[in-house]
Amino acid sequence: GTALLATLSQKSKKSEAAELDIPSWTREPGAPILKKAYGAPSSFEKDVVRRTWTKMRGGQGSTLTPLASLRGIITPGGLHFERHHAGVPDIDPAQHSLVVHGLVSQPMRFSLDDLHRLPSVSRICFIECSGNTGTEWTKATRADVQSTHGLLSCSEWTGVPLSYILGETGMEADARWVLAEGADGAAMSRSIPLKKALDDVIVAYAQNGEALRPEQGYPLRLICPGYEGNMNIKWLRRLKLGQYPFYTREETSKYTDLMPDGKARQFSFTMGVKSVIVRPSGGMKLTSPGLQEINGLAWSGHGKITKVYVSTDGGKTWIAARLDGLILDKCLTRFTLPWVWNGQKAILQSKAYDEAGNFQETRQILHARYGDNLYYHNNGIQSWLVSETGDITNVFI
Amino acid sequence: GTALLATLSQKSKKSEAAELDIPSWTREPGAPILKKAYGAPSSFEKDVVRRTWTKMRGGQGSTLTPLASLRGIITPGGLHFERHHAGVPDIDPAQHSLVVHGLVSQPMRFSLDDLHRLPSVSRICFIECSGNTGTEWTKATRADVQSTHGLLSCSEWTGVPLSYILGETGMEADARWVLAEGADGAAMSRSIPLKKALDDVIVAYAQNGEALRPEQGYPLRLICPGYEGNMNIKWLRRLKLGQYPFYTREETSKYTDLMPDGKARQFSFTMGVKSVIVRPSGGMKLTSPGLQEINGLAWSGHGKITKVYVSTDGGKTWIAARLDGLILDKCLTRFTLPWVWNGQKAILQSKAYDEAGNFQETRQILHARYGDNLYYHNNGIQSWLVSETGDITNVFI
Amino acid sequence: SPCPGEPISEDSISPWNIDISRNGPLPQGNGTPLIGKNIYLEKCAACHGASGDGFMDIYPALRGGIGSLATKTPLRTVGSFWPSPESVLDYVRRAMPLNAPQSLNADDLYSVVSYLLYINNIIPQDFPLNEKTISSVKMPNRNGFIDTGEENGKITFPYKEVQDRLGNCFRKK
Amino acid sequence: SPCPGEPISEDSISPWNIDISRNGPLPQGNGTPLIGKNIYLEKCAACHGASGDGFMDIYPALRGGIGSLATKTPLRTVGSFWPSPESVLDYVRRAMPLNAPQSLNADDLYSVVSYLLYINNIIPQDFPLNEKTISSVKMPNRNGFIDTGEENGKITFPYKEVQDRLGNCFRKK
Ligand code: HEC
Ligand code: HEC
Ligand SMILES: [Ca+2]
Ligand SMILES: [Ca+2]
Ligand SMILES: [Ca+2]
Ligand SMILES: [Ca+2]
Ligand SMILES: [Ca+2]
Ligand SMILES: [Ca+2]
Ligand SMILES: [Co+2]
Ligand SMILES: [Co+2]
Repeated sequence: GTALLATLSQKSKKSEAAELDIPSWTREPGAPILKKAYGAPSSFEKDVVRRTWTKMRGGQGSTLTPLASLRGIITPGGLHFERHHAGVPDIDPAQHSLVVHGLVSQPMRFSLDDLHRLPSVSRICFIECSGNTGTEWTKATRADVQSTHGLLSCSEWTGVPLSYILGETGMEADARWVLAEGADGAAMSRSIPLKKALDDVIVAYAQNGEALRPEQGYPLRLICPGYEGNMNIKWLRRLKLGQYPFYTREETSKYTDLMPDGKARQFSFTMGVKSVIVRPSGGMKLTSPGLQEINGLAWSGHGKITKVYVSTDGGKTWIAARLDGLILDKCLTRFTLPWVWNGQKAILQSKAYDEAGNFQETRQILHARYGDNLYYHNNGIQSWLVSETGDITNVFI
Repeated sequence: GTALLATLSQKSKKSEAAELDIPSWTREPGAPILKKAYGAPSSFEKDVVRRTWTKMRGGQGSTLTPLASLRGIITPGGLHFERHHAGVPDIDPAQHSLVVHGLVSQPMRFSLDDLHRLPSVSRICFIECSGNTGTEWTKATRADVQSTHGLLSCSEWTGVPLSYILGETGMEADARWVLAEGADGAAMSRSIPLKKALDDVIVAYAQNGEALRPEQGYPLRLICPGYEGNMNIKWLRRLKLGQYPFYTREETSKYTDLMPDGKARQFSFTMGVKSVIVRPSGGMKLTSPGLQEINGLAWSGHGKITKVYVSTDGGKTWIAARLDGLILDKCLTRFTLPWVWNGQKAILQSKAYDEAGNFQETRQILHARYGDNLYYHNNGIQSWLVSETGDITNVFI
Repeated sequence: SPCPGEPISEDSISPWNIDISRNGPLPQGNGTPLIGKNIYLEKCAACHGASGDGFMDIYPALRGGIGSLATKTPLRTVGSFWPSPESVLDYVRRAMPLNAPQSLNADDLYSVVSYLLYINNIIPQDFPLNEKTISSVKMPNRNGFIDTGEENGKITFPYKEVQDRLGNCFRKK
Repeated sequence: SPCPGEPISEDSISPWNIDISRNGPLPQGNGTPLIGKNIYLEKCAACHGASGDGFMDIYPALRGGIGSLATKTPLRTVGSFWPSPESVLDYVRRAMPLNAPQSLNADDLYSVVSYLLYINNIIPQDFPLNEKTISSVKMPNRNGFIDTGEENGKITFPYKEVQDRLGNCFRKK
């Protein structure tokens, strides 16, 4: 049997005159309750998993979310993309704490229980690695949307606003930056502007209702809504206030954006407005002409999505898609558009707009503007070519 | 180590003068990427699982969501409560279809692929069994909130509005009810008013982004937002339009509400406005006086939550709680309130209001109004007694 | 096909079209409590007990409780609570026996349900239960239900929305 | 305690206080490329290669690429790209060697980083790298970064909200 959400699979043949079968599962009782005290997907969905392009090197690498198989805006915890620099630590929460120090009035240490006693907030927002679609910067390289755009997920995060924690420690007047540091083997560290820290940053202990998943930073993660993925420090152990940025490796050697003149843009934090059609998308096959749903995701680190336009002719004409369900700040937004495929060649594209007035440009235009070497922060328009046979491939336009 | 979200556990002792340890997980690489292609919670969260009070009888019974350990409004798929009448069928989606017939212009059969081609919608809403808190109708029986209120979960559901499907089949003018039937061994069936069916009912194929979990009806489930859990027919195989209700067992022998005169209220569909404090709650222990967060859930089958009041003195005085995050139609809504526990006896209660003008009453008042035998649709106020030692128990007020 | 879904005939659907209700057509068949008793003992008694009194909180009682509904210990059974015999036929056909649902043929179904009615003193032991006689069965609690009226109100079809999204696949009513 | 969290002294934090940056205090220690070479060969070369040229796409090159940044094949290394030696000290101290992070003492750290600078022709092989001399190290790409300015703007503390929710646990600035 084929996975329900894995592909636009071949329709099963039906002989319309024959009587319906009564399948075995209707004629006998199913599995007992509590067979799984913590449940799992159907075995028929076994192909809906994270995948990787990382050449083997232990804990250093990334895995990709199977976007084509997902619906709505929530990414299930088990399918959230991974990016680790020294693997996934197995942290005992009773042995873990968060230290806040530097330019504060009183350095403090918070156990998990302490954080649970503080006022909490929940919000849904996306996390996108700023290397997402980096491989597609100058040409179409990968076949499917998991491989091109899979460093992208979205969860409901719960925790304590960093401003409340800094309300308890107090701050010195000259504080401008916060160093956030993980307890993993990479002691992953980034400098967060204090302006952002006091705006909407959360010290999160829960994701989609439950404790953070180990791959997402159990037991504590910094959530910096709209900022590049790497800044959402996992396995968070330390926050240090300072007057200057800390110039860590991940904001000098990495996650800086190389321009044609050899200079690199530094402290490029916010993920640009972006969208992608996930169904139909690369690697799928349309099996018959007729009514389809074009379905995709749009997001922006600058705020809410305001509009998404879809083209089926490679950008010649555009139609406004319907924004489905919740339209939230710095959050995945689902768009849909009914489409009648006439069996001819088509090029599917989407173009998103955000409330800050940004919109998505073609890869070609961006590439002309920023040169060959940018890699990070590619928010260009993705194009999928539907052939006359219904086969769908990734094309660079 | 104790689970992060399992309890308000004892604070680990800290000797404040000593230097911080560098734990083993900071000194060595962690587990490699893709160790789990489909992830799972930390082993330290192993106590955060579904539990049951059902005496053993195979697939007939229910399991309870661990509400005290959950945050935000999304219930992770693995922790969604279960209620099955003939166990969990293991359905091959390629062998499954939905038949729509009866008072329609053209009976039709839809494969999963057909449904994926139709326009989709996503929404977040709760499902509550109308037997939830039934055990607490006339006295306080169970110790913790998982056991009292755990037949309650909330997910993002994605699928095709039933009105679109009926738009394809057409409808006869005298149609008034829809029979919905499952493919499980109970062929679970309920009559849905056509008014509701055309309003906001969804034929769902996805839950929290991924395919429905088997326990939630994989591959198809009817979602009737705000209606009692049992009407959200799982493993959906058939919809039949008719002029009259079908008087199935689940709307005659069960899920009808017995009044003091021996008559039973029938077709009581909508779940009333309700709320419960989940932290602190029964079975937990407060270990020191001082700042705490009171944190709970409110919901109503009639629409949005408008207000939640919290009392710490058993209902003498009430304080407005903060509604956290999203406030959605027929959806769990999180409320929070900072509270300084002074080390004295306290009785914690919450009282929710909805946009339709309903509010929650004490169990005592409801019990006086409806008599001893109602059981279903208990939306009374829950009371937790905090003793001077910090121990918390369930009390009936 | 240009529109998702395939037309199907009511004939093809008949193996799934199992619902039985007081307002719908009934299966053709016939049975008496005398015949039903054997089926009951063979296929039901192991769970529901030889006399139909159920087993603890695990397997429900199928008899008794008449007159108990307004007391402190109401017992809801086929005899005391179910409002119509069609609902019993419907439920037993779709769900019982628990270990082999949808395995009873129409005669066996009428027989075993007539036996349940008999042990509740609703019909005599030689009563032939079938699609004709069923209307004469008077369930003790047939007037025991009060409709909440939640289902009433205007039925509105979202015409524009469905038209917009289904296009040519929209079948006007 | 009435307020969540415990005061802690900067002294107690010192084992975690490992960041090194151009604006902060430096660890006390000293090393030269000559000493660093041995540490490199023992603890780093297995992955990054005997000459520091890395291994395929798997282990990054630690030397070379100077002058390549504006070409079609930019090579970003400690030599060609990193703007300041403090960042190298910081990263190697926290994250390298990959299999035993935070295992280098201050002298070894200065030594092995001085060796990386040496193989990039930034300092001579007998250069004593320490908290005093580091300011004289001139990284080739020290002026290679353009600040986007995203971090600029007014810093606003949500005073009322925090006061409301922390009550007496709020420490006025
Ligand atoms: C293997 C055990 C088992 C067998 C065999 C079995 N039943 Fe049941 N029966 C149950 C259980 C358990 C329930 C409750 C199911 C539920 O609540 O979903 C039930 C419920 C019922 C009910 C509904 C009672 C009520 O008032 O709601 C009827 C009627 C019934 N059974 C009739 C039968 C008949 C007739 C047979 C034989 C043809 C039969 N059962 C065989 C276990 C069994
Ligand atoms: C077991 C393999 C291994 C060993 C041993 C190792 N490294 Fe690394 N090193 C890596 C990997 C893999 C990376 C890339 C890490 C990443 O991107 O997160 C890296 C990255 C680096 C970088 C950053 C390169 C850049 O330009 O961003 C430096 C500097 C470095 N290592 C220095 C060292 C030094 C010095 C040692 C020995 C003291 C060492 N490494 C030992 C595997 C290793
Ligand atoms: Ca960046
Ligand atoms: Ca009801
Ligand atoms: Ca068709
Ligand atoms: Ca009515
Ligand atoms: Ca304290
Ligand atoms: Ca600046
Ligand atoms: Co990243
Ligand atoms: Co229920």
